[in-house]
Amino acid sequence: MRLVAERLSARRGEDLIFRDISFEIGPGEALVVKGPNGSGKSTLLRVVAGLLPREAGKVALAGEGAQAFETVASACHYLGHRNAMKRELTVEENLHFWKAFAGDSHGGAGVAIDAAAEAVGLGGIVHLPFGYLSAGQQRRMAMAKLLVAWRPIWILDEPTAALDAAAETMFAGLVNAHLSQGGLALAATHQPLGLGAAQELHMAGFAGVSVEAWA
Amino acid sequence: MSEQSLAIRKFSDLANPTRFLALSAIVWPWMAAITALFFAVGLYLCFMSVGDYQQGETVRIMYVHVPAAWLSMMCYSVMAASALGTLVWRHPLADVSAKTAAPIGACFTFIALITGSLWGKPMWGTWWVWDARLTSVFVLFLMYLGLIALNRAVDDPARAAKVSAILILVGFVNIPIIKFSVEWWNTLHQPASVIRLDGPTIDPEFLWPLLVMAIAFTLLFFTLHILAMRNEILRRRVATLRRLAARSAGYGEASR
Amino acid sequence: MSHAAYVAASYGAALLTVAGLILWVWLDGRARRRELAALEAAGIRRRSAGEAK
Amino acid sequence: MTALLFRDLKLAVRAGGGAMIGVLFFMTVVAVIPFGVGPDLNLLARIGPAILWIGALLAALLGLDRLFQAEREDGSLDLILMQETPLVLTVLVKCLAHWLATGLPLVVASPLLALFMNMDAAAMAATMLTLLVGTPAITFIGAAGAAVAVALPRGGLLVSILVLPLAIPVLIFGVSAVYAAVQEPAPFLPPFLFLTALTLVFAVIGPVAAAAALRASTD
Repeated sequence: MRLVAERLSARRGEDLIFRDISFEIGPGEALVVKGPNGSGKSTLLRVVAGLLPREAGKVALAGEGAQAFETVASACHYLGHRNAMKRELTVEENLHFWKAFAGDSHGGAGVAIDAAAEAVGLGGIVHLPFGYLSAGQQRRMAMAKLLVAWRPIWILDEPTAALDAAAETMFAGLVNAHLSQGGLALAATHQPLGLGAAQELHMAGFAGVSVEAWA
Repeated sequence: MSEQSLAIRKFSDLANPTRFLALSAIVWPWMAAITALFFAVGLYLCFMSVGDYQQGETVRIMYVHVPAAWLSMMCYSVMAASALGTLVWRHPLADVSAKTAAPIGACFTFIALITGSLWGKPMWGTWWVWDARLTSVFVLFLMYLGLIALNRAVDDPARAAKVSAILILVGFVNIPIIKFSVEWWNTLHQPASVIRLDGPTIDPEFLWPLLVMAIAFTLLFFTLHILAMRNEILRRRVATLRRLAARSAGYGEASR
Repeated sequence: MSHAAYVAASYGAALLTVAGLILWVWLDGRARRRELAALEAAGIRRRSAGEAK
Repeated sequence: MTALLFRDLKLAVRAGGGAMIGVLFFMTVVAVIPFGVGPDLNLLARIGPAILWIGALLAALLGLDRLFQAEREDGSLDLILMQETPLVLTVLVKCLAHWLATGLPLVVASPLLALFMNMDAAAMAATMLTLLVGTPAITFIGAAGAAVAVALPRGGLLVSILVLPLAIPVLIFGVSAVYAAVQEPAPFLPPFLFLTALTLVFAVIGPVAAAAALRASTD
């Protein structure tokens, strides 16, 4: 299955954030979006995830298995700046909820909760309330969320921003394992993620042009 | 603050609850046994005493109602004393005491309200009157529930303790105000209410069971309070250990 | 309703409330001790456990 | 879906959850009324049903603003929006959980407060029944308001302002059904059936509107 974006444009308020972005990601491939602050990396990712309306262009799935998904969003995991975990619940309850609520989509199966926690290097503390963990641990548990329910496409927005070097290596391992299973990844980052073969997309920061309706 | 005094405070913070746990472990079975004994004697006396010629059987409700009402107020006094302990001496056990007394006090107030209502129906013909004493007890009940809700709403127990200690003391000042204002307000509308709580207690026939039951209820309160405090201490210990576990798991990973 | 029924209802309500209270204290204590035991089994103990007990 | 239901119920009863606050608010509001109007038992019995309904309405609105805001703040809303399950269904389940945690306790507490209001058995039963049928409508329509206000600062107050006017029909039919049950000539069933119909209609409109508002509010 392939993720194809053609001539995407998006705006926030009156400002056009980017225009005419096209890319294509195949099975086992990763695309790393780079660019300075404010160049629209996060916006691009949210547009692809269907969380923001696009101004023009289209995002679609193509190839084998694409029919199994109603929307592009339902084939994606989105790891944003916020962890989407409840402080009051234990890590296990959080992960269990996402495993049950999201469910596995076509073409793969999620791992068990303990195994996912083990994979992010935090096995044995799943019984703790999520709020007890440190910021870095919380981030890693949020990554475990990607593992408990299978999605072919991972959309990662600054995934390793709050993490130390060891955790970055761990996360690169997770992404590479996902790619080797035929998954796709789309990541926005400042830091090198340490992915094997990854395409790069440089966003220049689209300045100066806004929609002329009020100009 | 110097490092040494900080260490001393840390130590006393840790040692006092531990000592309390050790001491209370010895004391509470005895207290429970004595409580049971008093209840056995008290209940026996309750049902052996003859009924009042005016009130008939219903006078027996008094043996539950009056001790519960008495405890609803005593429990608040215990909480107020604990609140002082929290604010003035910053004793770690004081806020544990205040926090755990609230649900117990709410339960006794609830018993007082229910039995009062069940006594009121045959005596006055209505379940409830907005009369001075009843209203102030109901307000007390709401305050207990509010304090429980406050304790649950704040994450950090130390902060919750300080805030609720302030509220407890404000409430302590408030209770007589409510009581007197309501009395004044009440006389405007309903001058003569029909309470005769103090009537039957004069007769020793009723006094003895009442006294024994009052002691039994008081002992029950203290037993339950001690046990609830033990639970709360364990709860905080679990929380501390969990934080410790979370931290050490992080370090373990980083050094690996 | 006879007066005896009101008496029975009062004693019943009081008994039920007290029983609920005792049950809560007991269950709460058991749950806390279990949590502590689980933590100790996981190898997490208090730093002062040795000297304090 | 049951996972979502149980998660929301767990969150409501855990420390800091709002399950108890609503009922406490209800009791306090109702308890304050006799201080205002005086302890005349006949008067209280007459206005009791209306007081209970207004108290329940306000209490049911109390925690509604957090229904989606809490999800948005920690990023869960993004993931919920992306799932294949229809958003309307998700909203419906969240409403159900919210009602179970805050609405149902109000219904359970209402007979006790009816005693305080010196209402007779018929009025008590009618109030409890109408609250049981009517409070879900408040939650459903409130969900729409909560979804509209989800991205706004100080959304909490706004939710009440947005939803209260919409909830007026519920109040009208709920209270009139209770009075119809107590006062002889008026029949109980017509207003009660209206109330039921209103709840069913809101059960459709509320989640649909809320889902649309949530889709529009992402940024």
